[in-house]
Amino acid sequence: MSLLKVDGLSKEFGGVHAIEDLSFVINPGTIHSIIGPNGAGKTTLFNLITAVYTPSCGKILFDDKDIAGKKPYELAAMGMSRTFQNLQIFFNMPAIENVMVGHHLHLNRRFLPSLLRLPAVVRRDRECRDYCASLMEFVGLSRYVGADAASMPYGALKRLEIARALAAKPRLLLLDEPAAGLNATESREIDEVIKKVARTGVTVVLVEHDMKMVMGISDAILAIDYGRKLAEGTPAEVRANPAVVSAYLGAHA
Amino acid sequence: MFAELLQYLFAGLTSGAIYALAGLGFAIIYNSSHVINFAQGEFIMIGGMSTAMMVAAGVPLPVASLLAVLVTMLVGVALEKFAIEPARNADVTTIIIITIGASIFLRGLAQIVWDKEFHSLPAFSGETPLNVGGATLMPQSIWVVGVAVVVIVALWWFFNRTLFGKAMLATSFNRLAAQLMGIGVKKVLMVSFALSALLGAVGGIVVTPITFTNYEAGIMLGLKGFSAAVLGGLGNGMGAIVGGLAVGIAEALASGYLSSAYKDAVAFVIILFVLFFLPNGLFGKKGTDRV
Amino acid sequence: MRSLAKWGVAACAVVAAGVFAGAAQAADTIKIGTFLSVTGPASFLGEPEKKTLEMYVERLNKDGGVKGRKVELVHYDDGGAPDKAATFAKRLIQNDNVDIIIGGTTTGTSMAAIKVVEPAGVPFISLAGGIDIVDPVKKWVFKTPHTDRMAAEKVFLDMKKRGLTKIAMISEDAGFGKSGHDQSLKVAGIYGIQIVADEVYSPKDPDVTAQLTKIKNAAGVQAVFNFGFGQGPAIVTKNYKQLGMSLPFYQSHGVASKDFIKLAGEASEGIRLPAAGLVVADQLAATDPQKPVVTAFKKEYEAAFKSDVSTFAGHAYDGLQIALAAILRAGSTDKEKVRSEIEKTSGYVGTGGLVSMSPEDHMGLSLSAFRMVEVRKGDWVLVD
Amino acid sequence: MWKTARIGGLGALALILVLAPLGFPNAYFYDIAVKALFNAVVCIGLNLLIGYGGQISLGHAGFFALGAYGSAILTVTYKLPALPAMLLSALGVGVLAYLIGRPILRLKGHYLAMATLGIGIIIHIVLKTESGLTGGPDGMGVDPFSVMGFTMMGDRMWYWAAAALLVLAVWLSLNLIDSPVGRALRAVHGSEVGAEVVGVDTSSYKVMVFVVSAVFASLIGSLFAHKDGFITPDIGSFFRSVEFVVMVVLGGMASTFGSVVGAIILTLLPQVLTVVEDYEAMVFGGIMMGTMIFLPKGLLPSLVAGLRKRGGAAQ
Repeated sequence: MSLLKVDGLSKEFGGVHAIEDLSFVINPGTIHSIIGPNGAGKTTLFNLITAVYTPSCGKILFDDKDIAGKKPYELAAMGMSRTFQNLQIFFNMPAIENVMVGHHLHLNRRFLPSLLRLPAVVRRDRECRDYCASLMEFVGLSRYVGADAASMPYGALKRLEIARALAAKPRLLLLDEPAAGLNATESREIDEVIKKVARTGVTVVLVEHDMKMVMGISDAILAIDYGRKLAEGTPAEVRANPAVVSAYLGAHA
Repeated sequence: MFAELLQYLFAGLTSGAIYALAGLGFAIIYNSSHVINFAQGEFIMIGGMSTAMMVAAGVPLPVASLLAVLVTMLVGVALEKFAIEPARNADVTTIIIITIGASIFLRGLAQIVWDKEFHSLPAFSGETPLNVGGATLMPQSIWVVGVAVVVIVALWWFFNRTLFGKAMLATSFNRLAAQLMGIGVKKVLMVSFALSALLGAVGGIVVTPITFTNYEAGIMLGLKGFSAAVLGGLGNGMGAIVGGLAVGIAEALASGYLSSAYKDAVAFVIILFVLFFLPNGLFGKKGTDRV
Repeated sequence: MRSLAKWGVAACAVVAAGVFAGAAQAADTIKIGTFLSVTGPASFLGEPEKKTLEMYVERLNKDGGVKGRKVELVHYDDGGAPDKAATFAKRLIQNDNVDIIIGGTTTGTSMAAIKVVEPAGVPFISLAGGIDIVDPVKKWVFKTPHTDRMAAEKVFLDMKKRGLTKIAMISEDAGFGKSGHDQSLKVAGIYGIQIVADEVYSPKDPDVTAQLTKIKNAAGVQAVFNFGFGQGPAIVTKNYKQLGMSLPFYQSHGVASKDFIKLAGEASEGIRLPAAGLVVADQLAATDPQKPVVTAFKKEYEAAFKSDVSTFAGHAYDGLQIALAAILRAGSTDKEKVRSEIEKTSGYVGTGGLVSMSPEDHMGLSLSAFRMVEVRKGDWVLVD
Repeated sequence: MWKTARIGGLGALALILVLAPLGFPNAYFYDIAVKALFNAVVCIGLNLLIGYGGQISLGHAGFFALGAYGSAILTVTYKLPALPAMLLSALGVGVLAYLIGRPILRLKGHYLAMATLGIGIIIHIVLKTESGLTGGPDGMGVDPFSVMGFTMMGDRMWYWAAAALLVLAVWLSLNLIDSPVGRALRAVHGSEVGAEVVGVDTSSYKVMVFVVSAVFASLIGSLFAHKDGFITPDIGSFFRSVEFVVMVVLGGMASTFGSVVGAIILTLLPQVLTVVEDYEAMVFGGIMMGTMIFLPKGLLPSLVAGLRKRGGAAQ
């Protein structure tokens, strides 16, 4: 059974096809990477899967359920969570609270208990804070537990988004270029974090430019260009695919 | 029946052209800085008041107009230099409060420098109404519409045909990139304030024979101008014109066919309705958040 | 933290300096409190009112005050906001310990202040037109201007004389016009006037031809009556002319100042309106008891401020004179005594007319205080 | 950290409120104080929307006025007791805010400013025009506030009521902010899409806080009507809406105590500025501009940051 099934997906922006007739399947428990040159439509694809954008046509099934008409927060409740290429950090909040927002679905969200600060809410919040601190530790941010998000360096913010996404306890985690803008050491560390996440049983979908990283950690790779599928398969298969090679050579030439 | 409708349209045209001129000023500043300048109405007031006061003191109208435009531009540049520029990186709401503070300040200043009475200017081309299809229109209304048209053409030329104008547009799209290309963002900001002050002053002068002016005249014009600019889509000059005319005509038709007591409310309901379907106004760029 | 405290103390000192400024005066001065709409939409009413009070208080003190007691004027600007007016009334009474209050440019500000003045028991002379201020009679509240109802009555009387019975109303939707409009509807029937069209406009509308077109096309309209003040009526007047409307056109007393004629220009020719004797001071008959009063006031005001006198300035003048006369008669500033003396004001000839108050009438003006004037050749001409 | 700020702040506020009357020589001071505290409560609600939720409303005086008129009409015309009238008005305003909020809170920035401004002005126009119900522009009288035979009379009594209400409002606001609901709200301000993808129903939270802030304004509007005894549509004008926003921003966005400071300062300022007479508007506008230029984060946050900096330097 597949966790995510994309079928004949297309997205147009003012007549331009960002994604065109794309179909693929993601199985549970894998690390799945999506690669492609700049402007190939990777981020658009993420935005479609997470319902930030609405498809022009095609279908997306998460857990065999059609997500058409669902809002991103509803998908989050179904077990899908993500990070962003352009950081979407809550800069007006402390780092730990960024992660705590991620845990939102698992807290008492009713208005009155919050307003009256009922003991149960306070207790649960304290547990949540501890849990989120442990998540920050998990992604290697233990020294930022008391920090304000606005004061953290870029690399740390990337991990903060991962911690926030994990706090939602997703089954499917989509990471949009988690290593972009990071130096080699930081990239390696992120690499480790992703593997650790996958080991906990979370299915990871990755958009990434860092080929070394992609080839190293992926179970499967989907290569796209101009919104269309170029190749699909294991890292070795995709690496050997002539279309992929030429797209990359072309893009880099 | 038709004459009646035509008369309503003329009434709307007169008010609408005034709102459009006010709205254009908002559009220019928004375009280059993404600042909404709530003191825009005060530019109009200063233009009208200083002209009226000088004319009353015996200065010929053309000279008085020119001086008034200069005075208003000076105020605009000073506002940018001393109030907007130092707060350039502040939050949108903070800047809104600064410009509202500026509008209160300028009103306070005007009531001291001048007075609290209403002032007028003679109509530029007399007060004999023109008869068109059984409806009447004052020549001054045509002046207002004409000035609005000239201004929009001039602005179009400036933003699309001159290097500096293009630079200003570029700044509005991407401040950093503009800076990298050697465009002085500060200069662009200052010019945009000077420009919209100029526009305000010109507007103030042409509308004074119709609406009169006093130190508080800018309040209403500021509000309607903002409405016009938002309805048209912020930062879009043509949008501001269309928005202004739409508000003016909606008000006139509402007082003609519905209820004059609720004409302003009708105009706002229409704006709300438009925003409901077009959250970026009639001609606003439909931005997709890039995430 | 210490600097915070320092700032706090400094801030308190500033507040106290501002607020106590009035409180530390010699005890035997007569303190007259006033709150007026010197800014805001009614500023061109409030401004002359304030100037008048200041000028006459200063003059009074130069001449030795009231029975040797200096008069002190404590003024606040309410900006036309009723809740601010109420607060300032409270400040005048509680903090400045004024003996009497003259003020309240608009009906709204006056009504709000009444809520403060009545329980505190301080004589209050309002300068606003609304009939609600003195009807029903409130123990401590008086007013000097004619009511809007009287203005409507005077206009309807004139219409009736000219045989005009079906009229259209166009009124401003702010306080003065709205209240005038409502009063007009109430009394129209008494004079056999039928209102067949009824339109409103906002004080700052640039154009009201739409409303006037509707009136123009309404069947059977014989005259038009505009209730409003400020620039609105001038715009209505210009638009009236623009549409080529030639029906008899009436304005309210709200435009009884030269400024209106200046703004509306030629379009104002032939307009009729009820006004106090003040605006036609030099045309009053030599035998008219009002003549010396209004001529003198007009001369003094125009000499002092180099601008045309307005009836609003006259309201303030009348208020001050009535108050001072009452204090003189009472022989003290005891509030109850002053109040009952104001109530006994009788035969006072002011700029607004002959004032004779009573426990049942805290305004004391009759319809005869209004004159019907018409604009001819850019000036007011007395027609009735 | 949070805990000390909460309890320390609330305690300090309560202490100041208790001690302040020692410096009040007469009823006028109480009157001003009550108005300041009323405004503070409205601003606390508005701050939840603007400062924490990152939305804007230039029409909140409209809700304030609806609360005031709701109470006035229900008690004077329909002879309802004051408390149910107040709650009923608040309920009505809450429902209205919900119905309006759903569509307009999709708008962003200046477009939202325009929409809320429009709502405020429409409310103002209705109050002005429907004079049969509201007394028109010249306003209507309102009876004193009484509950079960006990009548609120005099500025002193109102002061203690307003002070208690403010402490309650601050407490509720602090509670809300530091709760799952409040965090979600702040996250909406930080990044809507960021909040959305981890399960925050952003549009519902925006509507919720809009409703809450409108209800705050309505409740205070009701009390204000009873206290002043006379209301005009003026209390719902655009300028009043702006005044509320200025209080929030000047005091410091996303700072509950900042809103209190802002409301108090802006209520007192016109009373102090009477000394400059004709220059009042100029000075007032100048202070507004100056504060925002030099302390763009608002008075309280800037002050706290300044103290922290100095404290840090001293260590």
